[in-house]
Amino acid sequence: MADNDIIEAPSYEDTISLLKAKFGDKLVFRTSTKKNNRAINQKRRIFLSTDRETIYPLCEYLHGKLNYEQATSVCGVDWVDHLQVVYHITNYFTAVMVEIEVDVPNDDPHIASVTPIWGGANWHERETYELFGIIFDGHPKLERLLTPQSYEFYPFRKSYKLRGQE
Amino acid sequence: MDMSLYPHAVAMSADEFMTWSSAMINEMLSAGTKKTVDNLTGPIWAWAMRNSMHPLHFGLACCAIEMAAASAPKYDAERVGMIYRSSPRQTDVLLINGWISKKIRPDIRRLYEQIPGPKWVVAMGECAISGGPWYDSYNIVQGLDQIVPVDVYIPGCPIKPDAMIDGFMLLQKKIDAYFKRGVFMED
Amino acid sequence: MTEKMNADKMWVTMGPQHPFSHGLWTLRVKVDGEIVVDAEPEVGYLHRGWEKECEQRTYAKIIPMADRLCYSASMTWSHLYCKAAEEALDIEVPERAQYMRVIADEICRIQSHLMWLAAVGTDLGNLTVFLWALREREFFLDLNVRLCGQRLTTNYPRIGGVRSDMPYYFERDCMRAVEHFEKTLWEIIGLTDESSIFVSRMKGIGYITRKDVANLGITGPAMRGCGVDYDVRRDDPYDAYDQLTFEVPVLKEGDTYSRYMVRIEELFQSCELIRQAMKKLESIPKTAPYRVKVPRCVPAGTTCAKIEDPRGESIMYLVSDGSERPYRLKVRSPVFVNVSASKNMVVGNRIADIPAIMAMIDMCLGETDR
Amino acid sequence: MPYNSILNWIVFTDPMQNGYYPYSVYNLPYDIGLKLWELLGGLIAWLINLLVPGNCVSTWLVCDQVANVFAIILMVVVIFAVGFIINLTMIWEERKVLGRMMDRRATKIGPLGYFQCLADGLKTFMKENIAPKKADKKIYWWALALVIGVSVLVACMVPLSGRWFIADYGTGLLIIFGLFALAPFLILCAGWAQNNKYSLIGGLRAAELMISYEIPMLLLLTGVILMTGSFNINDIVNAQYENTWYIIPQFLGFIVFLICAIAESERVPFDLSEAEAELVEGWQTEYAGMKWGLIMLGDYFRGYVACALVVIMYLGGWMLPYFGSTPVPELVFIAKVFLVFFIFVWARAALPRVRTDQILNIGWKILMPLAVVNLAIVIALRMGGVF
Repeated sequence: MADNDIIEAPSYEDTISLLKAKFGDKLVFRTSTKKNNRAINQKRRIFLSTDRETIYPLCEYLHGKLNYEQATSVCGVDWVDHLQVVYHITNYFTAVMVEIEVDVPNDDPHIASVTPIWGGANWHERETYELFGIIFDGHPKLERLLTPQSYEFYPFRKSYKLRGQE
Repeated sequence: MDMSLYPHAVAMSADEFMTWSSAMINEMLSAGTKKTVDNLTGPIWAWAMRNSMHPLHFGLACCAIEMAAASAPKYDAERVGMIYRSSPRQTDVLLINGWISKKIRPDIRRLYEQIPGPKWVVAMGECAISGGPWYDSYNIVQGLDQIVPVDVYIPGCPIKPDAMIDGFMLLQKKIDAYFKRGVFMED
Repeated sequence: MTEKMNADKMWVTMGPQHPFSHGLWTLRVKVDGEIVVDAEPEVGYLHRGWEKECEQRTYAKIIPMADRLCYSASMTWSHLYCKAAEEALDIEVPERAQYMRVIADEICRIQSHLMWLAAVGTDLGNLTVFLWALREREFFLDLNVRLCGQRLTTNYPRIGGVRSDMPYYFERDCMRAVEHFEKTLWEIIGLTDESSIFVSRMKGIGYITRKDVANLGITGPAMRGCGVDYDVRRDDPYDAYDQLTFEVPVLKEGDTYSRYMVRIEELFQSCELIRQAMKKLESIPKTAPYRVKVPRCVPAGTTCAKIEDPRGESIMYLVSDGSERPYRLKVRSPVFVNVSASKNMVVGNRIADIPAIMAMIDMCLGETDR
Repeated sequence: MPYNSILNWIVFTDPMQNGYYPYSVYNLPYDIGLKLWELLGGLIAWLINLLVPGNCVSTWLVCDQVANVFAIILMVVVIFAVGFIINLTMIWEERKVLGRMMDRRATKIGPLGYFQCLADGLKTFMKENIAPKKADKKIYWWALALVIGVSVLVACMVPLSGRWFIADYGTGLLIIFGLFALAPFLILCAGWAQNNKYSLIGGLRAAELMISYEIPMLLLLTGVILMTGSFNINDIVNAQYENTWYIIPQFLGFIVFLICAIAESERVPFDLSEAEAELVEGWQTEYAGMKWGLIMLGDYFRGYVACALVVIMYLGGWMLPYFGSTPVPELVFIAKVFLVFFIFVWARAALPRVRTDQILNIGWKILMPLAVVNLAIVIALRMGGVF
């Protein structure tokens, strides 16, 4: 098999072994302890975390080589001491979903945009930008989407308190 | 008003004319002309208006689905003369059926101003009445009455189509009262 | 100079108050005569910070909030939330509850698709389709009322099961409604599919290729109308869906008509699913539990639940920190992604096609803006 | 004058005996107008004569010339009033039939819901009169007035029977067609003047629509004219009574004309200029209050004319086969109009709206050849001596 061939339906094991071979110790695989979850028992979820330098080549590899066609979701989490971006990426042929966690420091919230790879990530990244203030480098139009343009705060950060919140 | 009866009115400035004409109207009011005309024509206008309420075709949220269901065969809101028009110019009732975010707030105000008077506003559902379940949200206006005057509140989350028709029948009573007060020479 | 050369093109803002939008969003289109040359969707008019508000509610309190995410498919959303919480708690739902959830989900799917069919009717200028579809929808809303007391926002699923057992004779009523519906759906199809004007309005517009549809993240019937053979119910089964046999309709054309056909076929499949689930439910004793008790607090960790919404693939990503409130609850709404791809669908078509193309997304802004 | 009895002043005369009678045949609305004036004018003349006996004004009021003038004015009022009532009934018919077809009861205001459109109309008189600030005011008002005026005029031009007409021209049908075709042009003007993008597109669509069905329509008219040998409506109707209704030899033409008539009156499935789904309210988006009410009235007047044309050209007008002219031919005519309008409403309930390029395709690739085929059939029949 040539290097640039697309593997149309890489199985759960194939995906893990290929990713390990390609990226080595830059990826940290996690296993779930859940007993009753059917999707995990039947090997349809891969959990891994990486750093923000690796995310763009990783996504390119997932899309170009392993045929993970769809960026199902991109979302942010505010862990107070740092921010986190979580990607969910799906392959339609095997229904395997990869969950990638990437940590972003508070003082420098920059990360590479995956919109050039998956057009579907466009609005997810815009939304994450406006709600968390994470800046996606290389995004074609990083503007506020849901909230009015005049807003200057990032409402989903834990430092922003709602009415009635202590 | 027949201007030939008041030749001096022609030489007035606009401000003078305004004060003078309002004085004239007050005079006519005290003379009972207005009352007579109102008593004669009021019931006709009230009948026409209350049987032909055209709400704005404007779906916001959950209650919009029930608004559609109200015109469905089971409830059939056309029986009371309700037809949804899409252009605010041709409507009488602004029916707000959902929560109002800060982004839509100026548009709702503008729609209200585009409706030619006499106009009525109906707040449908908890969100339009008081913000409803989004009481602590950072992006929701807590109640429609903060931006436009509201005539009828229809509570429910979401309200049922029969409750909505009932709300419009309440509005009919309000329209009756409005025309009983009299509209002759109001503008 | 370029300004002058483009003077014959103009931007038309369709929305937020526009009869085609079926909700509150704006599609700005640049038209050259009648042909659309550029488009730009804009959402956010219903944004209320749902996810942020959930961080203040306890787990049980979020169920009615989830109902109000998408008002015409509220059952699937509260189901999805309960599923996310159950996966975080790592518990298994009793079998009886699983089947009841399937039935409730499919009733919800049918009434949601009927709302969509009604919207298609008005978008193409045929009011009869609108009213007949709503007439049929009332039967399923009545079933909702029997099952949970509300027409739209049902508040039926619970973490660890469902709220209550089925009422007496629900089975009989449900089967009656389904059998009646399978007949009357053909009446509505007689107004749509068998009308050559309708078919000529739908065919050949809004093309999107299989490659694009995957890349843009479009899911649900819109995706299956473009040749992607993927349905969460079958490929990533949840609840009792792996015990039931059903077909996933897939069409290869990729135009508006194939998306329409997929949804119509799904209506028949949902009827079939309800029938099968009812039959399986008969073999489970009525005294079997329909709910398990769950702890108040959820252990720390992350979980990700998936479900097939009537509009596409919905995901809830739940981060819990061991307290009685979620730390973060992310909602992946199918319409949010589908509408972002609207530019690819409408460019090159006519203004008159925009309602027809957009109707196939089945807009529901409550879940889009959250 | 020496006598003062009211009966001496109110004298009902035969209109044909009036020296200034404008028509050559009996005209019922003129008769009604004349009788009304003889009643009204006689009363006034009698009153004046009571105050000032033997004055000249009283005799002047009841003389032939003055009676003729007032009779014509009242005749126009009568014709308009009847047209208005027909119009209201058509709106009522549409809403009721549409409601029943959609499985609901529709209007319930007044007896059988008949007063609903009256309430709608009266309400628009109460509404505030607003015009957009940046609209071209002159054209905004004039185009509107002309749209309504042309619609009402063309509706009044349609004769209800051999004795109910406003003018008995030799080219009656052609004038109606000419006036009918004016409306889309005025709609284009009105759409442009509102300074609204939706109404502009709606106006453009009206023009686009017109070029697609106007020519087949005139070709069909040619078929009817060739069969009759006259433009006169009376002649066309009589010729159909003597031979057969033209729907039988020209069934193809009837179907094509029905489609064209629906398009001409801008009703579903051809209501492109007010396509609600994409253009809000189309070319009437910015017309508020009473203006909009009158536009709706004008729309239905045009719908009435379209139905009336179908009845005149293909369904034998006010004549019935075997019976000929009934005692009240007007009612026969109106009943036929309502029947044709029922088909219009049926089409509205059953069909979705077509697209702009599709209407051009239908007009030029289907309706036009069919109209030519119809014309060929007519010529063949004519040459063969059947008609």
